[in-house]
Amino acid sequence: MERANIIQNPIQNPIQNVVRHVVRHVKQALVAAVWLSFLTLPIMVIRVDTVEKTVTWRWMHLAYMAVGSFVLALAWYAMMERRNKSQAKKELETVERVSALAGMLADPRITRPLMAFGLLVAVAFPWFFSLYQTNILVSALIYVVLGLGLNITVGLAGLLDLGYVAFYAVGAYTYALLNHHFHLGFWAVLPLGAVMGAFFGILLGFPVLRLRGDYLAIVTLGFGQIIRLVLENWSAFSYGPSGISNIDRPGLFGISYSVEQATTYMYYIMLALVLLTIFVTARLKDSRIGRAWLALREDEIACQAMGIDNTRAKLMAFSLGATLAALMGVVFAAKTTFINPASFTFMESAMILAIVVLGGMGSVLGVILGAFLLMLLPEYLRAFSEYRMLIFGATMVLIMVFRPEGLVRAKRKVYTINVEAAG
Amino acid sequence: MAQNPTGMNGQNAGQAVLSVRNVSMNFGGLRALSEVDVDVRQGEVVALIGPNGAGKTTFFNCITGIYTPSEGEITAYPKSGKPKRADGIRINGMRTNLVCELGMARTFQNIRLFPSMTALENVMIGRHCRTSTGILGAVLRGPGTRREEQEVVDKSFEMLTKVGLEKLANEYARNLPYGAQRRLEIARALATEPFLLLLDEPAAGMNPQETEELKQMVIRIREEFKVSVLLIEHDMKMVMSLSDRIYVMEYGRIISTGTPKEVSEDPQVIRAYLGEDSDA
Amino acid sequence: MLELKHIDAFYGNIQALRDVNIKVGEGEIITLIGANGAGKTTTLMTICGLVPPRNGQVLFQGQSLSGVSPDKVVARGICQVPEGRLIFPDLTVQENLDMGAFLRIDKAGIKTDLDQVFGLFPILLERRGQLGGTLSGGEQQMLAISRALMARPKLLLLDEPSLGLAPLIIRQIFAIIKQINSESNTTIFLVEQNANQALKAAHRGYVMENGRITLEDSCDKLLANDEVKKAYLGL
Amino acid sequence: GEKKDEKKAEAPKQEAAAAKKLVLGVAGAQSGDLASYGLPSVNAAKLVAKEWNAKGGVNGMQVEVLPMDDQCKPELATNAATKLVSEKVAIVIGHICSGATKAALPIYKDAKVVVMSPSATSTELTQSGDYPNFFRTISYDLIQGNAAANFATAELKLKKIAVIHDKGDYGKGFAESAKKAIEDGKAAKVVMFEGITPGGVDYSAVIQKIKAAGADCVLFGGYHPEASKIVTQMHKKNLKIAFVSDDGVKDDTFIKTAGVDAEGVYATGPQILADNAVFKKALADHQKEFGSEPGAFYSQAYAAAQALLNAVAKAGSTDYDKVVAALHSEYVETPVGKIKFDAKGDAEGVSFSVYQVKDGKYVLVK
Amino acid sequence: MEYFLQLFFGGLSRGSVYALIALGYTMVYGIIELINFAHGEIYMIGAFMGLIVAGVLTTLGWPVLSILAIALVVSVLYSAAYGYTVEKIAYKPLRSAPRLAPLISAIGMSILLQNYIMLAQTPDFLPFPRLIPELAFMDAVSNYLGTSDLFIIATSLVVMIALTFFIKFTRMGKAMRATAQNRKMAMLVGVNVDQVISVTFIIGSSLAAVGGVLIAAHVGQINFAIGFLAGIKAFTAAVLGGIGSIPGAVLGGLVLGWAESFATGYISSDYEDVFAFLLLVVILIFRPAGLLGKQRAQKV
Ligand SMILES: Nc1ncnc2c1ncn2[C@@H]1O[C@H](COP(=O)(O)OP(=O)(O)OP(=O)(O)O)[C@@H](O)[C@H]1O
Ligand SMILES: Nc1ncnc2c1ncn2[C@@H]1O[C@H](COP(=O)(O)OP(=O)(O)OP(=O)(O)O)[C@@H](O)[C@H]1O
Ligand SMILES: [Mg+2]
Ligand SMILES: [Mg+2]
Repeated sequence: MERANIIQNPIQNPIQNVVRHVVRHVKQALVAAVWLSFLTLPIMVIRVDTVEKTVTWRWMHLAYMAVGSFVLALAWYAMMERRNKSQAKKELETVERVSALAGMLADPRITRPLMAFGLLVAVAFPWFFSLYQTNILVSALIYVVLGLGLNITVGLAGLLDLGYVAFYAVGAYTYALLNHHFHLGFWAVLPLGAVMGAFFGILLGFPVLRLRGDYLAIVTLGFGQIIRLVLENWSAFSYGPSGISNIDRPGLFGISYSVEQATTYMYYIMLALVLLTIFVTARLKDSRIGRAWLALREDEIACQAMGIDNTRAKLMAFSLGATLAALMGVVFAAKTTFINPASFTFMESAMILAIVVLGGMGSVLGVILGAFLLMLLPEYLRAFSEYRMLIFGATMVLIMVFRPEGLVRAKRKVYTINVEAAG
Repeated sequence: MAQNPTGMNGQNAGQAVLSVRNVSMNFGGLRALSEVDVDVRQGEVVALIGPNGAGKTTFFNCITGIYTPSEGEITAYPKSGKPKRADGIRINGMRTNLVCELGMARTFQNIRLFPSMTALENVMIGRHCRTSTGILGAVLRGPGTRREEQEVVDKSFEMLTKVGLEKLANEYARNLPYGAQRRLEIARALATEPFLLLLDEPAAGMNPQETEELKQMVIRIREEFKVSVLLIEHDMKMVMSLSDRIYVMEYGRIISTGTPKEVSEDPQVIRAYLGEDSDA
Repeated sequence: MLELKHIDAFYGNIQALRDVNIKVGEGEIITLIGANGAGKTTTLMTICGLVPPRNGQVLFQGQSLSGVSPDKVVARGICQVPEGRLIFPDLTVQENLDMGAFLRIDKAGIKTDLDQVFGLFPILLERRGQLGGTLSGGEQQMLAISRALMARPKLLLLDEPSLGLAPLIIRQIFAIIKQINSESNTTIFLVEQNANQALKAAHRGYVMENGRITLEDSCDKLLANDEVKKAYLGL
Repeated sequence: GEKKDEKKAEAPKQEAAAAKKLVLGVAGAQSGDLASYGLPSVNAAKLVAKEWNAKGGVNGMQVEVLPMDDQCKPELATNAATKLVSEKVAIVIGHICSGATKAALPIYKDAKVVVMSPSATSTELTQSGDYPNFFRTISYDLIQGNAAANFATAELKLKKIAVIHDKGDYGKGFAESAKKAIEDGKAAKVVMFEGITPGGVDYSAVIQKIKAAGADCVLFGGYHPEASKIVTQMHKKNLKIAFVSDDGVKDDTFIKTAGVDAEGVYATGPQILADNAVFKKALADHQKEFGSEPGAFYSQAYAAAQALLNAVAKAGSTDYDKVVAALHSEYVETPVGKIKFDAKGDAEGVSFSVYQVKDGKYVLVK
Repeated sequence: MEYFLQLFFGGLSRGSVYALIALGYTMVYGIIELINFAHGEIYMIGAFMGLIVAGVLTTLGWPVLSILAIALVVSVLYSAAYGYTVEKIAYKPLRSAPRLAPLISAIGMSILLQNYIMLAQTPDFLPFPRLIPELAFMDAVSNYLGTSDLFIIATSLVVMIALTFFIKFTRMGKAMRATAQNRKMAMLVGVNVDQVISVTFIIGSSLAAVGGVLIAAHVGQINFAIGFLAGIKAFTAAVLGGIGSIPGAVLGGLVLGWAESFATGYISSDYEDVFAFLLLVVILIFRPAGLLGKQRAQKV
């Protein structure tokens, strides 16, 4: 059916054409609405109480569902058609199709001022917006770095890590415990946290990195769970589920300050860390190591036959990702001033992964957008209160369906050579 | 021998670079290699031929560390290398990347390029084991790193030129025609600065014209880089005119060895492999 | 039997086929030769519906194949030995062959064909229980050809069947091609690099360059054609 | 474009509106797997607000309930807290989990927001004295744990007690307090102290272990879903010993899910006098408004809403000091009794008792 | 010894719960190599459908066994429909997308379905009627095994055997295996790949529904979030046994169940999951394709 759409009869009068399309979409949407209403009927309409043996019928829900799904289905089909068309068009276009926007983004004359402006806005942000806005932005920035870190592991080296949050926990507990027991300050622990992250990355990575694909995924997921469970159960060490509170915020020459000031300060720290991370990842990506990762993703056997030490390259990616996660863990502990194992669940790993994939694997801008979207969307959806997570889940599906490569398609720097000049 | 264009005689070409003694390889009950002895000497082109399923690719896999042979000794004699070991290095079961680092680089029967990297980048991967920038170097990108990167690009491009792919340097590997992909694999292997080049059916999927070009290319490369070549190939025209010596394998055993002429007249080889009216 | 009319096909933005016209008669063996990257494989893919043509039409026994999904094309009696062999790696040799006969229901016929295939390639019988993925390159090629034969197609598309095979086997393969063509009247569309052999086996031939058909003639004439000699026969 | 939208969302209009409106924040898990503990408090707040609004509001201001989800996660709790602070909300019910509460409290404290939790039982929240702005309508781990331990050892005279918890901050906090109380009391022995995996389908292994340990009592810290699974499976494995648990189990849903197996189970909880009119009304209102039984911590949340609104009414404004003073001094009738708050923020006047399931109902034993 | 046997049977019944869910998981994974995070949600929806049917029929006063049968049937039908629809919406458009895209879409779907049930029904735990009648002869061994345990063990074994036969010997089963290994070539031998994938989802979801109803009846309560943990455990079991292997899923489930049971019994239930996951890691290090999984035939 979809294939038939592409071959269109050019002689048709455009109005007729539109009408025909609309009619077809309406028909499709009607079918979909009937199907979805049928599907949701029992769960939307019936509520039972098996103890009191009563049944409540809520027929109105069916009506809402029918109307709602009709509207949604109509939008779905319209969007689907656009998606298929644009894919067909993409096929038609010339070499390395770049959209107008992407083209602009590739031009340094436009990107430089844009970046400068972005930076300016970023720097000025806390002065114009409320504590809340700054606070959630700090959260989002933390996830930007987490996303960039996981992007090294998953996006660059192709190692699916579903337990990434374990390293985040390592960082957070490193700071929390050192601060709690020895009153070490944020700045002292920050590098220590990074070291711990790298250490754990290597420790966990070593035995498992020879596993392939999804087997690696489940083992990392397992490691993530193990670390959380240990933190939960080993109360003598980690204070268990009740967590560690009153963690010090980052010190500022011994000045004491309010929550609002602290958030602003945190914001600037994060801004700097984000810039640093972007710089580091960009450099790595365009280096000998980045190339090896890329090759590793494509064909491991060929890689090894060409003299690349697979284990070493993977370990590097794994522990670099871990280092960044641990670094963020330290920041996180300092920001919330309280941590417990509830922050380090599998869902958190899944969200960070979603940031990377939704944003566009391998793309720095994509990861930033992904982090902002996934972290800020639930916040801005607060107005929808109970429907918030429903909409959130649906958004994730929709973005993936309509932008399977992520919001920003990764454009890696392709090594090219001026053939004429060199030859 | 008219076919031997370099005039380099197999017998006195130099010392051995690879010596394989008594190597066997079992897959479950299947004995894919059985007491194989093969020698390759400096500067030689040695061909390994035999019916399908004889064990030729398996032999390559054993030499390059992809499989560990069940029995036997494989010894390599790298011409340089940091600790120069004239008496050879035992390489059974050595990790594949170390074998490559030692100086034995291969191509694959089923092409294994990095499809979404450009031709140039594919060759640059070959340079990986001859360069050393670490994480810190990559992030700081000091002058040393930049020099190394430049050198990688230059050398890689040079390799592409050697195999005649300079025009296609910026194409993605997946978009290259089949023949170009085969040559790209050779360039990538050359970039690792090997002393022994292992080619697994390089002419498969090429028409006679292209095969001829390929042959010339191998000859040039052998001259220029002073490499030895071990070659698996079913195109007899190419094998006979290119190689100094030939090993014939059947059911995992070497059934015949000698100069192309000797081998092509061996009745056993004719029966098992070439067929009676061998005009191929 | 098969007719390609004004086919244009694309990979993304690369045009692989330009206005290709090919006609195959019932019971014919035709061959398509051309340099690497000429578009031979793509031609076969458009016939099977794996690369739908952007313009033009494929007619099979008078019916259009446009918009017909690949599995339905197979159901109509077209079968392909694809480039790269595409063996099911975790199925045994036997199971791979069974998959070839996926659409058939005549148990007895399948059995005889199986015996016939094992007769053609005894090594496959030896390797019957081995996983397809662990076969040697040549064995896989034999398996791919056998698998296609198991489908008993009306039209058999062969993409470089001689690739990676020993000289002895290559001769055998071309003999088999002629044999199944004459015995079961299977129409054959042969894509080959080994132009010499292919032109000897086939009735008519097409030459493709850069996605265009540049020559079309009977095989004898093509074998005698100077340009063909120079470019494809290596003479 | 993002930045502009934020600017629009940034609402100075809210302040103007706040003059006529009293916003009551309700923070807690309202989505995710712990939603069932947080959503009842939203309902409770809505019902109390409705009641006040019907009477003309608090000091003439209509009460508006503003739910804030934190999924019981510390970082989301800080986001929720800063959101409420940014919206100039002065009184908040929440948070549900102790961890989230601990993360959020510094922010409220800094902004002088009065916070009252219906369910955060971590002892240190009030007893540390760190948070003068924090109150709660539920008794804390130490008290609950002591009460349960005392009951088991002194009243039931049980000697070998297996203390089990669900690894959560609520359950484990309770269990640890109880364990300490038993060990300090010396009348009985803790033969086992272990956490089970919440959400598990099968607890037979731990039950066999309890059996093997020869325990004569299970003291469970956690919520009703796990509790009902454990008692059911205990009975299936013919382990019929006393089961003593906490407020999270003293919930009608427990009796429903555990059915006959619930019979005889003890749970501690605030004493609800049979003739507590507010309690009855709260239940009836919920049934009327939402058509269902209220869930966990509903009474405590209802009480918190009443206490907060009452304090604002008595204080005459939302001024922090006045509200706090009113909370410490003014008694208010709630489903959990007639309460005011002590110097540390814990509810006074909640009499604490032990209940037992008899004939499908919790009845007072002590 | 008695203690050991108790733990053994406890692990057996727990493991067969995991196995029952893992069977559907492993099927879907086997065909499209997608870690289907929404599988747990289909299981949960199956349980809810069972609850609704049981609730309605109980008010009508039907006998328990017929309620169980009808609840199973309706729940299988509906869950299959859900599975089918989820595949059409969230996975099918992503067939040619990068590998991780459907994974994220699956996570999104899982969040969506959880919240849909939470809003349409209730966030609370709901008591699930005891649909599985107690068999009198089981009383003697009730210390080890209950009737519902027996039911679940039997069901997973029957399903395992049926599925193994289905995959091995039926046309559709063959088509599934071919599709799993090489989608393009499967088309070229005449397999309707879309249909095969749909059928796979339908079967996988039906199994989830059977699991949902039986396990809910065994445990006695459900809520919207039960699918998540079940999904993780089933995934772990499937990997442990070797993804794509039907007997592997059952074995993996049982091994996981035993690991947890014995860890609780002899060490501490605090760390039961830690041991389960450690076991997973150790097994995968020594058998990188799981207990019964075949190392993908790879030749270079
Ligand atoms: N991993 C494996 N497991 C089992 N058998 C294998 C494996 N690898 C190769 N074989 C078998 O070993 C034999 C030798 O295979 P090999 O690939 O070395 O043959 P070859 O000489 O390269 O043949 P060709 O010319 O067809 O490529 C074949 O019969 C093959 O089936
Ligand atoms: N998947 C693909 N994506 C992009 N371009 C492709 C793809 N497959 C083939 N091409 C391009 O299409 C053109 C025709 O390729 P095709 O495979 O049909 O050639 P061929 O004649 O079969 O060559 P060969 O003899 O090497 O098999 C080539 O230029 C090739 O680079
Ligand atoms: Mg081979
Ligand atoms: Mg081709």
